[in-house]
Amino acid sequence: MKAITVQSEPLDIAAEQNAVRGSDAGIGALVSFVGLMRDINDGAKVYRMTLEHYAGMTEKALAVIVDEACERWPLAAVRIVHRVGEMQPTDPIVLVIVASAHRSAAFAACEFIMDYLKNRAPFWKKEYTAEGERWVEQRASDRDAEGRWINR
Amino acid sequence: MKAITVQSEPLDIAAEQNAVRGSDAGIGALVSFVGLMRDINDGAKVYRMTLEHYAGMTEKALAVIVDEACERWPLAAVRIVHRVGEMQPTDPIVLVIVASAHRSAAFAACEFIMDYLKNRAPFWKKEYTAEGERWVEQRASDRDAEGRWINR
Amino acid sequence: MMQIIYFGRLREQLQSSGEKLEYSAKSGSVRGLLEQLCQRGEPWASALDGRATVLVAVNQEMAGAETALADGDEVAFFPPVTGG
Amino acid sequence: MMQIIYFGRLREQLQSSGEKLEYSAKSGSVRGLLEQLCQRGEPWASALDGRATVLVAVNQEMAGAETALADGDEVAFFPPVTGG
Repeated sequence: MKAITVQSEPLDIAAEQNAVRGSDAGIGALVSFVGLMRDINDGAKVYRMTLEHYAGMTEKALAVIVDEACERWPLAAVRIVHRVGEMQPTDPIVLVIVASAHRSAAFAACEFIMDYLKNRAPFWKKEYTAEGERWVEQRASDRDAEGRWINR
Repeated sequence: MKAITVQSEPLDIAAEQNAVRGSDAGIGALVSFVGLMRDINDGAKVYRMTLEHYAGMTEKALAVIVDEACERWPLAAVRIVHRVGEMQPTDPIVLVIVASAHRSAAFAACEFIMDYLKNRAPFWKKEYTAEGERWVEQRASDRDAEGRWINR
Repeated sequence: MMQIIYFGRLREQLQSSGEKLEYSAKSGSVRGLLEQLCQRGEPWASALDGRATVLVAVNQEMAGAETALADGDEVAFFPPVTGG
Repeated sequence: MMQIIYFGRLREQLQSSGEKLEYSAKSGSVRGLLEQLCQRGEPWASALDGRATVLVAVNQEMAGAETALADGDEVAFFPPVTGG
């Protein structure tokens, strides 16, 4: 299973995990990452957020990321769900689920996918704070995190 | 939140994840590991399994593992639920949930906890196959995985 | 014709989510297209002149300044991505 | 008195989940206790003589052959763990 969805509806984490597990008794490890909206960013209280994306390219970019993970590790399933539109603090923004026979592949692939997604998938966040609205700047740590994988 | 449970009841993964997330708007990353029973191990079809543990020591050993993770990384919450008793293929055996402001700490701590748990927590698995019952042997890869953390 | 698209901060700076542009030899590469756009003056010059990081995708794949362009291409300009 | 406990494969080999044992100077360390148990002959000798990996916990904490024992201690012997 390789499946990617970009949606404005809230994420149903439990339903997605159950769908990935299915009845595949060869899966020994399921690693899930949930990225959640925080109420503080760069020192300012954030009230809400709008997530914009490049429809069409987003799905292609995520498919490339998933294919690359499947080439590097023996995976049984990969599922990505990314939310777009209006969000509030504590809302899940992104869900990445990776299933494999053993845990080391599942952990590595899940982190790899998130590191790539942060650098390669065309999403942009705009935050609303007491001082007004602002576009979120890319973190240097996200650029560095992707660099880790290039020579592995 | 630091919480550890050893139980014979099936794991309720969604309920545990929701409890960890709670309403803490400082959590930006939630990494969950689910270890599932596979139907094939060491080349043999496995029909069911009994997981035995050392009641009392188990909880203490897991608390030590959690405390060590909290010293190494800035974590908002750690939850471990380990099942014991009778299990069938596709049943979840263990759930480790780690929450943090950022994903790198959550991924690292979750994998660290699993590597330690595999080597330090007093659980023993007995499998039932067509050829009869057998105790599961420790994997060399689990001993190696723990070694990774010692000098970090 | 080429379809040009702007996202995020760029869309707001240019007050445009995109435009159709006649294909010409001058816009035969991403670099050429950028020069053409900047020559319009403000707000294009400030938004696209390289003082801020601008990324580009051609036909929905990440590209660079030297990427060749052809008639009918979809070219998107945007700031560094911040999803997840 | 010391409380001795056996788990997993060891419990089955010894057909015992544990026993109470009089504390003596001879069992003043894990190594001493192991020697004392092995001197009983089979199945103790085979199960505990070191050909198979046997782990030990004293008062529910991982310990080693040189760990000192005191009256009242809880000493558990078991094979390598396989949880998770």
